[in-house]
Amino acid sequence: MHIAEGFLPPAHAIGWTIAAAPFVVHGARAVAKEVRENPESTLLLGAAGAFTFVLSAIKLPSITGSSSHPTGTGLGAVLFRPPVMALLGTVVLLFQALLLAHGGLTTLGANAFSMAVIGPWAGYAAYRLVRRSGGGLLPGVFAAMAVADLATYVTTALQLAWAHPDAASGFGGAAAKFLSVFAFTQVPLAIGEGLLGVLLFRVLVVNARPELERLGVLRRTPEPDQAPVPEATPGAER
Amino acid sequence: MTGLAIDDAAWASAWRLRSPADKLLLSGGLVLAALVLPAWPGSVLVGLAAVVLALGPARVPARTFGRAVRVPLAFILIGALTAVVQVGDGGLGWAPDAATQAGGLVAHAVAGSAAVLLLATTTPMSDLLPALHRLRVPDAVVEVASVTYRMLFVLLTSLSTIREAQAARMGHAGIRNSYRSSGMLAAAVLTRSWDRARRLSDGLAGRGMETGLRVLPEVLPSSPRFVASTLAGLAALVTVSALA
Amino acid sequence: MSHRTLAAEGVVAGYERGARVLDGASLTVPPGRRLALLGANGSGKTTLLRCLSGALPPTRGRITLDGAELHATRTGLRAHRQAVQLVLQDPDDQLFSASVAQDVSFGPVNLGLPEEEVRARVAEALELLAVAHLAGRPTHQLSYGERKRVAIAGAVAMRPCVLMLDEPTAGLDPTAVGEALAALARLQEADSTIVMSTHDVDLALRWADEVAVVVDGGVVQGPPDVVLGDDALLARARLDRPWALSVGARLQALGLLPDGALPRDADALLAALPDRPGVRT
Amino acid sequence: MSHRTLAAEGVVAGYERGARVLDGASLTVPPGRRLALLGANGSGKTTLLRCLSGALPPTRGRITLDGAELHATRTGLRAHRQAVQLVLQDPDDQLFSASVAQDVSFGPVNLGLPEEEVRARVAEALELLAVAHLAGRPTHQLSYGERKRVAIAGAVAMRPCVLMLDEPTAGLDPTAVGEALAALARLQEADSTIVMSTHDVDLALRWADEVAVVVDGGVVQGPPDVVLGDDALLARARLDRPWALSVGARLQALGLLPDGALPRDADALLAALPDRPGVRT
Repeated sequence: MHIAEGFLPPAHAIGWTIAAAPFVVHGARAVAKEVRENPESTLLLGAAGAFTFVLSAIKLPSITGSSSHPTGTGLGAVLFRPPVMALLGTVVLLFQALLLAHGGLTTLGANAFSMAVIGPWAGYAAYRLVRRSGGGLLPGVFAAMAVADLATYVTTALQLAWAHPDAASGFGGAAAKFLSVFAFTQVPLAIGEGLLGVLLFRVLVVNARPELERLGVLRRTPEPDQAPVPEATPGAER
Repeated sequence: MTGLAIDDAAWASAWRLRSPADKLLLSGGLVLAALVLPAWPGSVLVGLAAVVLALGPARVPARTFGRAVRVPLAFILIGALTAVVQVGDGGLGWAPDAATQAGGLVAHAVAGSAAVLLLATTTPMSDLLPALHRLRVPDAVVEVASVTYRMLFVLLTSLSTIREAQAARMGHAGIRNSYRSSGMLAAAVLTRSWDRARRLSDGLAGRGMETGLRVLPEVLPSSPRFVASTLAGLAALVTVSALA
Repeated sequence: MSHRTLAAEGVVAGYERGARVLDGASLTVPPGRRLALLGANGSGKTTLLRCLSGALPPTRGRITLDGAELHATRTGLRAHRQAVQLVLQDPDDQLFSASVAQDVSFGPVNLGLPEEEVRARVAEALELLAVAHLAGRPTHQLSYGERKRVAIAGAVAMRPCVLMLDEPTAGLDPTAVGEALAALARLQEADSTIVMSTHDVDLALRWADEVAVVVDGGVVQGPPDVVLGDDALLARARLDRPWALSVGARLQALGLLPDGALPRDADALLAALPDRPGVRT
Repeated sequence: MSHRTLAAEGVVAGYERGARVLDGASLTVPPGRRLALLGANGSGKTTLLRCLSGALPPTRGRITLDGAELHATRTGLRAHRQAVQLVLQDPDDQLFSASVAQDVSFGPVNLGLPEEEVRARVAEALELLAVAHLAGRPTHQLSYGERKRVAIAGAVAMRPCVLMLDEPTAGLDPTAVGEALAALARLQEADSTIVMSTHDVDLALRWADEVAVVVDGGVVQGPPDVVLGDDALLARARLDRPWALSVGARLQALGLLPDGALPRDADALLAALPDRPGVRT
């Protein structure tokens, strides 16, 4: 759920841009530092951005009949950490605005604040909480993705309510309206996305264990189940 | 076949070789005008200008433009409707000036969206990203975004092909199957993205990549006439709106 | 797996760079036989296969199975996919499960079959493709040729009447091509109809009972030696003439080969040639 | 672009399924000529090319250029890459930019050349590969064959002395293969040494000045008709004998072809055969 171009008054558009900026700048610095130390990570980060964009093109059937698309910010937060997601998420929002007509340019700040900042941080917090309280990887991923989605949707609804307060009951009434209108699509989506994350990780832990270890999602297994393969042998011929 | 219609239009647009800065000035000006000028006649004129320019001189296919404008429409209509419903003590009702308010909101949003779309359908992403560099975005970020742009088409192709292969084996018959398949699909595309990145970094190392993805910048010179007409047009828009 | 007749009638589908890819293509897949679908890159082979498999609904024209038109509804596609399976060119687009056996079971599980039935089908498919020894291996550890055969096994486990393969030999070395063709021969004995797309005219001549050339948005279908001997058609289709036909025709003219059908590959040609000079006149 | 001699000496490299891929491979690339590197899938063709290009430092043995050993240091690799370029099989592994012209400029820019020089090289490379008309098109709208040629242009713009191509014809139809070979011929005229890996023995026989077969971790190198006529070697390497050699040898024995070198493809064979019976004895 992206706020469309022109839907926020100028003061709000500017305000949210200022609010999101420190997080995005922090993410940009983190990315620049990573790339300086490790030039190949340009390609890995670009791939991560492309995946986040493409993930939102997966259609999730929902129980209510309408289908919706995952946001992927919770997954990104688990895999790449929230600071990096603040930047990648903003890049993806820019791409969505210009390649898909989802969202807008003056509303980019507001959308970045809800989807690239609040969503990933809330999702990551939920993930850490579940993991620290002894929950496994899969419950953690479910929590991360569902919470990231819910947090994004709640933030967006509040942003809209603030911009367009109810004529009679002000911000509170408007918040109730926006929260309930978009709940029809967003609450099932959050659950659906959490499930998707679980299914995805079930495949990933088998097929991409080394990558998950490199990203710190899985701890390195002391005794690998296959014969040790030296680093420099990706030369599988095709 | 996984081409994105807006992207295809941008590459085929008659304005493809115009300076991105010129187009940014025009679209940016229109976006701001749509936002700050009164809905009538400001937003309406902005919307008209964006549509006429896109379909006229920029020769964007009307079908592509029309479809793209429709994308945010559901959000705009539901959002505007929600905004003007009033929650009072006696339940729901219309806000006092509901029609005007909703009309204004829709006009601002549709005009703004059309103005953004004018930029999107005439300027490929790869022309816009170098502009970020001039806005003092770090090179590393611009390069990451460029790789994202190139790779998303590779991954979109994988996504649609794998999904088709799953559907052929009944992977999307019924909600249960479909969820299971979507999880596998996402995992396959994610591992594919890592594999792609690793192989691309091997491939580029062979071409001498050491610090960054530096390439020869494309020279798209600014047109003084285009800039002058843009400024004149925007001024006219503001004047008409102020007089009305 | 009884024989059923799959056909395309006047199919218009696909747009690329402003032109229709297929523009009135008609094709009848001969039941129980081997059809090679030939065409240059971009000619529309894959588009036609996708239409035949139900993945791409044609803009105009129709796809029929035993004369009944395929409708792109949920139930229509469901029935069609049980009868017709398409194996894509890149096996990585088709393998998405963790292990080989799991991947091959994907289709049968989705069909809602009972567990023993799924097991039986997986075992049978792995056996037919000679990859049973790989069952427990993760798919990403397989070689390219192995992955190709596992991808075919995944389609075979659906027990289709018509199995279509997009460029099954592309990227394989001669030995792997031989193994793939042997597997397809076993499948055909198991009562399937097989369609293979390729741009290798020599392979098509050697393998197929019938060939179809996709050219200028349409299809020209017929016996291999007739269609692949039509130089005008081949030039339009941007294909070469199979060497065996060119060389064979000359040797027939020289009286070195008996009249009638020409040999289709090097082995057959050598067998038909005399061993010593002057034996035949 | 003067001729330089690239060689591998006793190279040990790559591990797959617990075994060494290359185990003492030696190869000398003949300067100014066309070398076809043959081998089955998984034989180590790509590993050898990666060693020769400097991408993969061998565990043992050495890579030399005009006798000087390549050291895997930053400066050593930089100098090597100016002389030796490898084009990978999958063009998407090498194309990172959305714009064709910008992608081709990447190598020359990395060489630190001045802007006009970069522009000139990009224009020249696009011209040589016959893709100048694609310069303004986005990479993601190109067909597979077009992307392959743009990837080659990216390497050519580096003006390497030795250009190596991993399976440049894989997945291309006959016409596209012809175009690719024509582009390689133009390059060789422009004074390059060209190495092409393939498992198409017929293509190797037709195209190469010299062939090298990668087998059992080593390399056997020699003239095409000798190496590709060695049935024991081909069997070990899981390759077929080129049909032109088999058929040609028989026709020579039948007295239909003159003694000496055998024709290398169908056109040459037909030209060498008599038109009517009984002309030659």
